[in-house]
Amino acid sequence: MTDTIERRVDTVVDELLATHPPATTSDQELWGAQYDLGVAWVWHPEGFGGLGLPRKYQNQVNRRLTDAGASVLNRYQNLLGVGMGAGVLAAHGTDDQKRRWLRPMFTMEDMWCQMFSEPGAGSDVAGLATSAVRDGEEWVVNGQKAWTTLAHVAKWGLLIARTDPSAVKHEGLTYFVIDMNSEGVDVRPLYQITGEAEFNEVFFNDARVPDENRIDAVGAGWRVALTTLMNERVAIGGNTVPRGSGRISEAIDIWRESGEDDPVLRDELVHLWAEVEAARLTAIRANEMADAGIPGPEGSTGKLAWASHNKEIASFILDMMGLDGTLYPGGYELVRPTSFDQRTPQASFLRTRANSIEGGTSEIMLNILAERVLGLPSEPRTDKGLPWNEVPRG
Amino acid sequence: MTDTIERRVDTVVDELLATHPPATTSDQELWGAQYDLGVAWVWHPEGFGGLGLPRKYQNQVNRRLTDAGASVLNRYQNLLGVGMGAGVLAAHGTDDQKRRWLRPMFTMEDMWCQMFSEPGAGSDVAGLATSAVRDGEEWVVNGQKAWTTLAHVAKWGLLIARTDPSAVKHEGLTYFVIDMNSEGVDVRPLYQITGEAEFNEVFFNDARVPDENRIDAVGAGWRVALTTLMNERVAIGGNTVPRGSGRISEAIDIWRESGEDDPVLRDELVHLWAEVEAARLTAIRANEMADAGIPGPEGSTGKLAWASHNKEIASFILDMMGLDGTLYPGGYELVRPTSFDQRTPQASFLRTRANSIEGGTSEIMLNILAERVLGLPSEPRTDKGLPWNEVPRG
Amino acid sequence: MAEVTYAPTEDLDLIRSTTRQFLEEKADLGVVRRVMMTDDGHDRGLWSGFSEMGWTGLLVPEDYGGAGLGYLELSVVLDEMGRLVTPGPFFASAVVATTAMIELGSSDQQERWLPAMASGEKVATLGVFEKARDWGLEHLRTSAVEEAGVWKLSGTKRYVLDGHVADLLFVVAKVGDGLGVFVVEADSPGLTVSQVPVLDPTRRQAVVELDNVVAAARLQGGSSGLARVLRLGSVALACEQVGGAQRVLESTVAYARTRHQFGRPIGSFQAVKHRCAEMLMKVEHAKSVAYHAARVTDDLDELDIASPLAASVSSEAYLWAAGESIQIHGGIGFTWEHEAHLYLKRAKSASLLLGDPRFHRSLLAEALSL
Amino acid sequence: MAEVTYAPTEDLDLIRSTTRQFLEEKADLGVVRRVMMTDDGHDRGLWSGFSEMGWTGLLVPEDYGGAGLGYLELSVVLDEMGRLVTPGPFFASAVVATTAMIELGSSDQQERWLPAMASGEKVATLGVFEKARDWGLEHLRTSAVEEAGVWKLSGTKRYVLDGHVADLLFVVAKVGDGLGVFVVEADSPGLTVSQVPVLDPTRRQAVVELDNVVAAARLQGGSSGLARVLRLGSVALACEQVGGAQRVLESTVAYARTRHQFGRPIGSFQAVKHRCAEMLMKVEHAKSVAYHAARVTDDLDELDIASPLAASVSSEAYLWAAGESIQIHGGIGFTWEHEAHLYLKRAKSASLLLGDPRFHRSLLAEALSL
Repeated sequence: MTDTIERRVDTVVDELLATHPPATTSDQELWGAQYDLGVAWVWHPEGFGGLGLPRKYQNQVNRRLTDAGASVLNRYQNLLGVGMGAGVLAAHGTDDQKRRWLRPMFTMEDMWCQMFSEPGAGSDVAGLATSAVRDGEEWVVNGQKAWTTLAHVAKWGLLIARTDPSAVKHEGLTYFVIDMNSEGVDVRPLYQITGEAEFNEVFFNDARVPDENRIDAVGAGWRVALTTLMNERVAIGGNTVPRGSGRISEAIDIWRESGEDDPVLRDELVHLWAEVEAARLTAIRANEMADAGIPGPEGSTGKLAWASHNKEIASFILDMMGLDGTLYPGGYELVRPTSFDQRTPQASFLRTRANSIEGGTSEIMLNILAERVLGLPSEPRTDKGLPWNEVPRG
Repeated sequence: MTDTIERRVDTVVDELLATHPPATTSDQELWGAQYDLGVAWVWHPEGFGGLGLPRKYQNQVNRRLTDAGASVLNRYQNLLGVGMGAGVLAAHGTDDQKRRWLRPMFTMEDMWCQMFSEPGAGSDVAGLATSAVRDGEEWVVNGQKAWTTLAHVAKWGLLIARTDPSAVKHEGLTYFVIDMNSEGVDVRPLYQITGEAEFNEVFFNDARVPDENRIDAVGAGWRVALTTLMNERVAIGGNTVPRGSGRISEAIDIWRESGEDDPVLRDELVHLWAEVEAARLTAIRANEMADAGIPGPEGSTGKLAWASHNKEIASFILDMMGLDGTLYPGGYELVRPTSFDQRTPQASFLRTRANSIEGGTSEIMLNILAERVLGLPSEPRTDKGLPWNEVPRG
Repeated sequence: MAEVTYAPTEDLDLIRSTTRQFLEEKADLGVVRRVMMTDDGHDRGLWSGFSEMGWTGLLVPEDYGGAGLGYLELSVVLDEMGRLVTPGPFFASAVVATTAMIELGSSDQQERWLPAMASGEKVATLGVFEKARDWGLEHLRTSAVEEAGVWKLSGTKRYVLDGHVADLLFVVAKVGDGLGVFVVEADSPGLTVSQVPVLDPTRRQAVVELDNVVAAARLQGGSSGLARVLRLGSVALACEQVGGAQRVLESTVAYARTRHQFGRPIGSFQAVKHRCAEMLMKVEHAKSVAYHAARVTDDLDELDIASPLAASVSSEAYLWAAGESIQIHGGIGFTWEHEAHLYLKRAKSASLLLGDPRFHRSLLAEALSL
Repeated sequence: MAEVTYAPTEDLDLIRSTTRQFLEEKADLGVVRRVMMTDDGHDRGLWSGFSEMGWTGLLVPEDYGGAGLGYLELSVVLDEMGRLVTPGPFFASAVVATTAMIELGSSDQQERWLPAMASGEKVATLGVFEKARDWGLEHLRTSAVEEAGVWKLSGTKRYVLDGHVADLLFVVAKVGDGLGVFVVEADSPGLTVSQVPVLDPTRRQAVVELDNVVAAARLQGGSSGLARVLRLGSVALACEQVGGAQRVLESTVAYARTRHQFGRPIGSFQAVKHRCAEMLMKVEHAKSVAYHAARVTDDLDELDIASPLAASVSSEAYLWAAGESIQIHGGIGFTWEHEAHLYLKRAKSASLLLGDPRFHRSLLAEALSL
């Protein structure tokens, strides 16, 4: 059975590579053909970039394309589209919407961004105050979003807005796709403590969205948003990497280069290495258990551990560097960075502070672990059932 | 002004020592005379062991008595009486009650104990379920108290009991002094994780207390109890000691004896020493500020720091001892200990676990610091205003 | 490193369920408390039960009457035993001493001693440590000299697990500059074994004095072989520790769910709730390193990493969890009647028996050449 | 050790209130941000304001135009400056360099240089470190040789605080096996000073290269005198750190009181509330050690304990508080616009400038002969 599917996938990929040899085909062309042949998202229905196959076969496709020298960068460079938006459209979009948006998304003709958080980047949905008011066949959007990556290059934005302030906070939300170039949409860089603007703020001033761009029902916004949130959290921490990779490898390199042999530093370094390795093995074990159908708590522990380890290691690295840790090569510039791969240890020390905030604060992750995994009771909720516009905010 | 008082105190002490030379006087006799002369608790009114002077002059008295070779052990051996009970009686007792109890308390003819906590040793007053029901001129007590020191030798017990289950939890309590030898009072040792029974459980089975033994009004029990609680918490941690004394000195002795020179252990030891010293200096500074009339947070930080340092150091000591830390000289015996001065490091490791629970858990102490000192809002209270018998318990 | 899988197989699940069932029926905490208060801390009835279950011979090759299973299977049994702080010489005899004989014994020696050890008829233990923090065995003084073909041992071994109930002592002694492991029968002249009181009364210790004691045999291999035995022992101990840690987590969470303060279950307060979540995370991490180590015992290089990794992480996680469990339980957790102290004592003791976490991290540093 | 009192006197309260008022008017965080983004990070207007307040000469004896005050008074000014992460060379010049000249300068040298330093006319700094973790000065290479009565220096000094705006550099160099401290005028031939970008843009650094530079003078005293200067510098830095830590505590608590999530102020959640309480405790502890150290600077033996104690405890408390402050603020605390990062950068940098907490603990271990 599996074999037949694998063979079928191989045949399709063979055809793709035969008709569009990577060497002589532009990425965009190849991605278009990949979509048309249904191996963009193999689990999507036919006609929408898929073949209705189990998700895992996508790895086979990607592996073969990479081996053949074809680019799969669209999955990363247009992450919020290919990685998240596509999932939302597949799960909640109409066929028209899928037809309209999926292909140019996959070919990277259209870049996508996601506009969920708002200033103060709260953990509480009640923090979402951006409003959308119906006006005939359109919605009029006002408000402000924050922490949106790629908004300055995106053509389309996934937007969650409050359409019924008198409903309880989760229910008054609706999900839209907004044209980022439309009137009244203003994207500004959001500078962070490194001076870089990795993210944007987006201001809506009577921006208009046609109702046909609404995803799923009015008031269904939260349910739709969860689809993306979940993908986001699993994306962080949960994935398995080789031993000693990531930030701990930086620490070890610096230790070796420095020629340090201070026993106190060594014990701390090994301590950190051990904790990271324990978390790494936990992720591997959890994935295996998941494959074996035994659900585990790893989803949240991974993100928690990843965040605290990153922060500890980044700070410890500066200690190992001693007075060099007080320098800041390159200095501070308020700029939109082009790449983050080459952050200095000092910049990483600053950047990692956000790891325990972005994609779910560690406090929220602990709540999730305690309540969903351990079954501990939730806090008494003073805002339960309150209409959103009566919940104390600020 | 001060000088006149000092001189007056000196004169009284001179008289006491002249009429009752410590060398030839029994402790009890001397204490009796000390009471009669008003230098037992100088801040008490005359006739009740005091002279109505500021509290601080008691130190002068004690110093002079100690110098003269007189014993002040009653302050420690009958701590719950002389240290706490006396305060309660002075603040809330009738003159008859003071006349009846204070002198034999001070002379140690009568030992005292305090019965506040109940099984589960909760932080919540709602945990107090021991009831006292009025029957003519008597009260009938039923229930169980826990964590009471000296109950097995005490003649009198300070008892807080619930006299109105339908009142909100703080208001239905009344304070009594109960004869520990009366019918229906059963004192049993409460064995702790060291095997020692430092504390007792006290069971009340229709035990009777005459109404004349009630302290302050019916329903005023909580207010009265606070008087003792406060004394208790200040007693722990708040007092100032010489540098490097206490548990950290044990750690340093063991380090030196062991001849260890492991740099990792050394750094941890110095780290602990530094934290303890910082807490010690904080206590000194806070006392000074208090004397200068500048109130500080120290009361609670002292107890918090004391508890966590004790636990950390006691555990670290066993690490320094290595495999000797896995031994337990003397073994476990279920006994009522006679003295705690000579606990082994291993026994201390076990005993210190309670430091962050007894006299206010660290969690409660953090709440107090945050709410009373930093002015942070309290948790939403689901039990506010509920009659005690409707508050979920267990 | 060979491909390792962590998802439990049907076989392992079966071992776990039968082990748990047996222990809950025959060795629940009530039994543990009874045995814990006996003079020698060793219940023969329970021991023969272990033998009937095939645990005493779990590691022993079938040729010598054992089950011929490995550390993977053993890890599950130890996990369950840690869960109920099972008392007695299982770890000393069926794990450490048996491992020593399997790793270092000649086929003749194995044939001579393993069957009795497998059946549980003879309890064995390894006498290795002498000084309190000499887990690296750099300052051993007990020495062996060969006279006319027989080895004679003199010196004092401390911290010998269950030495007071052992029929066989495998004694580590200096041979010239190297080390040797010698088999000593408990009834040998010149041998004095005295039990000493210990922090964890479910795992006893003895001091073993040897005055010119004639060894029954010398096992093969010296320091390196012995080091491997200790690495394996640390793996086994880690598996036992995670069982205890898991139980501590469960009992703490159960208490936090039901115990009310201020009209709410205490588990609804973040001070308690978040600590329970951290406990879960630490316990999961400890399981991961212990289970991993139990799966790579045949890979010498990987074992040098996996063993100290498991030992240091599991020791810290278990001790922290056992301590926080008492805090969350409050006063009741400080009483002799409550189970919490059994786990605190086991956790602290286990974190020192074969090396404290710092020592294991120093081994790890070596293995990683840091 | 002499009797020490901690309760602030009227004089100290006055210094504090005038300092706070001046800084809040002339150097609030808006000003700090502006200066922080300038090329040299040194605002002359602000500097002359410091001079008018008498701060640049606070430690300088009255004979040389200073206020003739001590570390006790200085500690209050630094406390307030730490509170507003005051930028510029105050710490480098008015504290460390001035202390060096007072401790090591002859009366002639003091008469020659202190007045200009006291008035703020000349900015001075101490060039001491060369290698990243050589806080113990065991691997210095910069050397001084005497030729015909003049000292010539060659080598490279790194991490020189505000060296790029200094008129006077007090350079530590090897003299044979010992160390000497030399006065070098900024315009000396062979001297190259280049600013380097730093983590904490409110306190700049330069690399100072010396190629046969003629020193204007050699100060008295060698390693031990220099060690005392660094001890005193650490005390001063600790006082500055507690000021920053206190501000972090206050802003964090204020935010936790007003910021709502889930219909409640976040400060009502124990996860936040208890961390604020821990922050209070750590800050109080840091104040205690810093204030203590500032009061015992004349007691040499006690200073050897009090200085590393203050440095290690204050550094850890400040860094922890600054980090947790960002966590409690959430996303907003990660923005450039918010003040939180100013304190995080100052805290991390200060925890390394004169030795990391481990180094200071090693000094403490020596002082306690542990």
